[in-house]
Amino acid sequence: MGWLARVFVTPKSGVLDPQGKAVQHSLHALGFPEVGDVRIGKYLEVRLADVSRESAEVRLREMCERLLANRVIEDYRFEIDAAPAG
Amino acid sequence: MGWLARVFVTPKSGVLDPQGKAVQHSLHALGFPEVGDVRIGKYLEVRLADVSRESAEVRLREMCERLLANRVIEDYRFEIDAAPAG
Amino acid sequence: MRWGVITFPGSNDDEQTSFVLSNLLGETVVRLWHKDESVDGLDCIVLPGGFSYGDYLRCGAVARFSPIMRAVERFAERGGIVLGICNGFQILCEAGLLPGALIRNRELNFLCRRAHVRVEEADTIFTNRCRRGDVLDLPVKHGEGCYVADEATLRSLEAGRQIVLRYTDAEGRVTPEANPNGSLSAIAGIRNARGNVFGLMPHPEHACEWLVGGEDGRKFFLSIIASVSGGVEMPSVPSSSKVLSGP
Amino acid sequence: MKVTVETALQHGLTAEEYERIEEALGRTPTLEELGVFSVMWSEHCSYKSSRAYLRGLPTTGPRVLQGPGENAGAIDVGDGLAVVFKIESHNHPSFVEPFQGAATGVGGILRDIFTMGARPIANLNSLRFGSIDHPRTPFLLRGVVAGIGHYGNCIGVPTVGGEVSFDPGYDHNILVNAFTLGVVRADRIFRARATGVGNPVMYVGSRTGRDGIHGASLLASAEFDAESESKRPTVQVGDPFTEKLLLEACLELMSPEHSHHVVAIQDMGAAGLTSSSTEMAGRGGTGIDLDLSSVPLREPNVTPYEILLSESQERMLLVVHQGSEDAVTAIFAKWDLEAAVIGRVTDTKRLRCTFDGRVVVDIPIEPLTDDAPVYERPASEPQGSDDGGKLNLKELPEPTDYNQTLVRLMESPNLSSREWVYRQYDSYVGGGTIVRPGSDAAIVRLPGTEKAVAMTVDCNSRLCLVDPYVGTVSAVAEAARNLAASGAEPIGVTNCLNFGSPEKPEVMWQFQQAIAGLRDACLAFGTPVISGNVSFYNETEGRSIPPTPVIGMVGLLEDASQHVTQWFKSEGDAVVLLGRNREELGSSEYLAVVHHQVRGGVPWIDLEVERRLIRAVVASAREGLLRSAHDVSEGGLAVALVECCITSETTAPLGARIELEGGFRPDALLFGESHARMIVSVRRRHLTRLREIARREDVPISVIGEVRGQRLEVGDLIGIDVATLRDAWRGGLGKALAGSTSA
Ligand SMILES: Nc1ncnc2c1ncn2[C@@H]1O[C@H](COP(=O)(O)OP(=O)(O)O)[C@@H](O)[C@H]1O
Ligand SMILES: [Mg+2]
Repeated sequence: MGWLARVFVTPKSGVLDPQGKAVQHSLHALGFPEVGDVRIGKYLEVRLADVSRESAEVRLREMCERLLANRVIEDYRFEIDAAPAG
Repeated sequence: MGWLARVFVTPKSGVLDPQGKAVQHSLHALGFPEVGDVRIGKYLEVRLADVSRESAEVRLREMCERLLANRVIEDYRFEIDAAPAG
Repeated sequence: MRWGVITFPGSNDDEQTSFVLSNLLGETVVRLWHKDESVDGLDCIVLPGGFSYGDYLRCGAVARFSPIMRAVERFAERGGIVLGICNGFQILCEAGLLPGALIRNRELNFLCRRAHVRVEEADTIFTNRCRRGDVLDLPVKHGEGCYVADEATLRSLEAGRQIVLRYTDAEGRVTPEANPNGSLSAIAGIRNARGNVFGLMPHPEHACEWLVGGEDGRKFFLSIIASVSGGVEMPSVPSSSKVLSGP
Repeated sequence: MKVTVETALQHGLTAEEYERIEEALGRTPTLEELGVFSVMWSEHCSYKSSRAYLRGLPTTGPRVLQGPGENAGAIDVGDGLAVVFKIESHNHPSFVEPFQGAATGVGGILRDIFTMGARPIANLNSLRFGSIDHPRTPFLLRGVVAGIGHYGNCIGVPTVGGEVSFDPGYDHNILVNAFTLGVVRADRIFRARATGVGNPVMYVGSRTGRDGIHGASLLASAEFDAESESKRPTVQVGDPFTEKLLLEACLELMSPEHSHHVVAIQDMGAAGLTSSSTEMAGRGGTGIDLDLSSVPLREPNVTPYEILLSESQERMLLVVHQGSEDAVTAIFAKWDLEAAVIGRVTDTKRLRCTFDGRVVVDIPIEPLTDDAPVYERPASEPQGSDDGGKLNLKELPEPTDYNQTLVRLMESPNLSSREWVYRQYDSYVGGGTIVRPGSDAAIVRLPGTEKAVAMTVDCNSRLCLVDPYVGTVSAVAEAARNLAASGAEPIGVTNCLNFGSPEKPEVMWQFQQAIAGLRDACLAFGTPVISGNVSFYNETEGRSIPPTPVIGMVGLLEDASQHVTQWFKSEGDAVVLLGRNREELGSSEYLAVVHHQVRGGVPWIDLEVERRLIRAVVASAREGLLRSAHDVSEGGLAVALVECCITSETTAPLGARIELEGGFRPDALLFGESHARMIVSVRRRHLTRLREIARREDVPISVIGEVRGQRLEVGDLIGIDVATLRDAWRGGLGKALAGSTSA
């Protein structure tokens, strides 16, 4: 047993998201006029060896702050579920 | 009122994920030995004008198939919640 | 003077940078490996262009944790001269040695072309061989060179005269077309508050010979040489003691 | 599972081939053995339909250090240096997944080059897409270009040239051909021959996954029906970062300091571990034992069959000296790469593979390599598609407004600027690029010398469809002209022969004709063919692509500073036409764009005339007479003149005042694509000398005007601002793509 963490890294609101803009345009061009704002971020699945949920969360926050997200331009959040270690 | 769709695009299992591999390595190097497999994908937040949930889902699937995901190497899934239209 | 040129896994312009410094400018170059832990005895450290660690996740995000970067951070603390070109600039931002961040180009595609940059500050370690307002012709080649920072940061950059280079047209006018990547306020290069750390997206090392890319790039290296050999006195503001990231 | 002839058929083998396999083994093959045979006897690895014909090509010459047969060919360029180059196709993968397909294509050709011990210094690519209006074309173009850029930019090899063209013939089968050139000390070229019985075989680089495995569909049904989707073979994904590490580690290993450890080195390309090990043993006249259990794997329970056939990228196979294991491992470890001993060289002349102690493969090498099947397939000329080809000039209306016509041509998909493409490629990295994309040939300095190499890739498949022999000769001639126009002397050729199914007599006929043309042209120019690649089965729903023999030609400049570019340099220079205009419009871009006709014969070509033109231009360049030189190709004289006016990236466009004495149809004069023509500009005072050289080489020469002002004026036919032409030319491709959407 271990943990599967799902990490969401998204551009801070206010920070340019050229990719999101481009995708919105393309969707309109493809005939999806109902599409409003599009924001594009990263989605990471991180498997963790067995530790307590608490320490898993502490460690994960540390990973996000240090590497997974750049706090100057990005926000992050994560969910942790028990999962077979990988 | 409208919808906020959260779309998760991930590399198909078995497909090489150089990013994930690199991030796993550097997490180890940064002193997170408990980290197992890391997979990196895209996370999109798409706002949709008001339509029925059913048609929202149908349309979104279409967007994923046609543009948001590259079905040759990527899988996708999404969640839809009611939200102030944007 | 003694230059240190760092090679990270994935550095591509390290070779060219040392070629320019040693073969064209006759300088002493020490090749530094990302696993090295000291930069002692060097006058200027160059973080070259390339795709360190494949630029996976974010450009410079992983390289910034290499052992050598600890040494570079201490070196900068002591007022040592640090030059970051393209990927080097990205690494310096990720490491917090320079403010702001570099994100995906406005048009999303990698862009390789010549760009004109206007020298906004000439009394710096890195541009003292130029005149304020000079327009230089340099190559740019990057996918993520769009400089962003929050309002406050931009204002303090202006106030601190830290914006060293802006993208302009050949006549030195800031225009949307002249801005290759959508950088805020057309920023092409900035220095830190103390003035000893400089990052730029264009590639001076690829503009040091007429046969290949022109010679405007030499000015940056010659300026640094002049500063070190006492041509220009170094700013000696006490370090706004930067909190080192990491354990 | 029990192997039967059905299993063999499902593997793409024929019943006869299956019999040969049972003979060779004297028993029924195991599934793994069948897999090995099927890939080694595939068209791609065995060249079974082409080998017989390729033997006819000129592959030797005073400069040739390595001809076809190794990972790439090598040519001596003096100063103790050699250039190693090759072109290869990645057509099908790029159609399935344009970004990764093109990216891994670049990765593959790069490995072929640094396997020889050479440091890659230049990439080029030759791309063919369907009609620009085809719904899938923009998606494919974007993906392919981004993929090529992604790989080349990241690994740090400049992409300096290529070609892109659009033709409905490729709607369902695009072509992505990648060319790489590297430099190595002439006495330090590495070859891939497994020798020294007992020497360890080492695996280095990325781990092995289920990437692009041949015979996959079969396995999915026969073996894994119970297994999950995730067991299915997957599309290859490129990792240029890992390849960069592999490149540096391999070159470090092959450096004078460490090379004594190395016996042989070969990349794992198509058919991965199987072909790399058998080919090394084959060349070395030895055998190889492999323990598949010790191959580093990316995921659990990869079967021995998959391990043998996996096409996972960024992997190399080494034979090193006994006792060198640790030293070699240490070098790769320095670059954060894995190395594992997975076998030994034997004297058995057999490939023997064990997995968990049990023998899964035990095959004599010969039948896999030298004794693989060779076919002389039936060939017959296609029955002339009624009068389809005929072009009746009398029925062809002449344009009323030539300015308009010219603008239309300049912005047309095949003539407009390729800037949109090559701006996505780093053409500076490496520091040696003297002429970047945008002139007739790319020019890159040879490190540490005064010399430079010029490179170009060319083919006009419209000509090849009408007449594959003349079309191929023309492609070689255009390549040679592109080099000469840059001041370089042609020294060698590589080629990528893209054709339909060799099982069709008419395709086989096209192939033979192309080979004959390639041979004759290369003999004429004295440019040996030192490497190449054949890509058959480029067809969908029974429709073959137009025959597309892409020529990669390399030229040498003894003095890099004598290079020439295609755009005019300054007002007052004389504009000179070398060569003769002919009344030919057949198969021209003008016919296609303006009259929507693809008909008429192919322009007349005479190799002796081409050769003299090239000698004259190269000689003039060496004497420093040429301020600019540009060959006349697609679009004819008028388009070439426009290109001379507007294609400089750094300087403002220049106009010209031109007078042509034609004596025949103006549109043929302006837009006909007759060969053996070059537009050069020279200082007036050099005209006399230029005339002498032209006379000496017996090349027709006429001063047709002078560089002047901001307008291009040709007689009373054309008078238009160069700025207008430049905007049309620059905007063309982007405009065509604008409507479409990006993923
Ligand atoms: N796919 C490509 N990649 C890089 N450069 C390209 C590509 N396609 C065209 N180019 C460049 O654009 C210029 C014009 O191409 P082309 O018209 O084919 O030249 P030519 O007709 O002289 O062979 C050349 O410099 C060529 O190298
Ligand atoms: Mg040409």
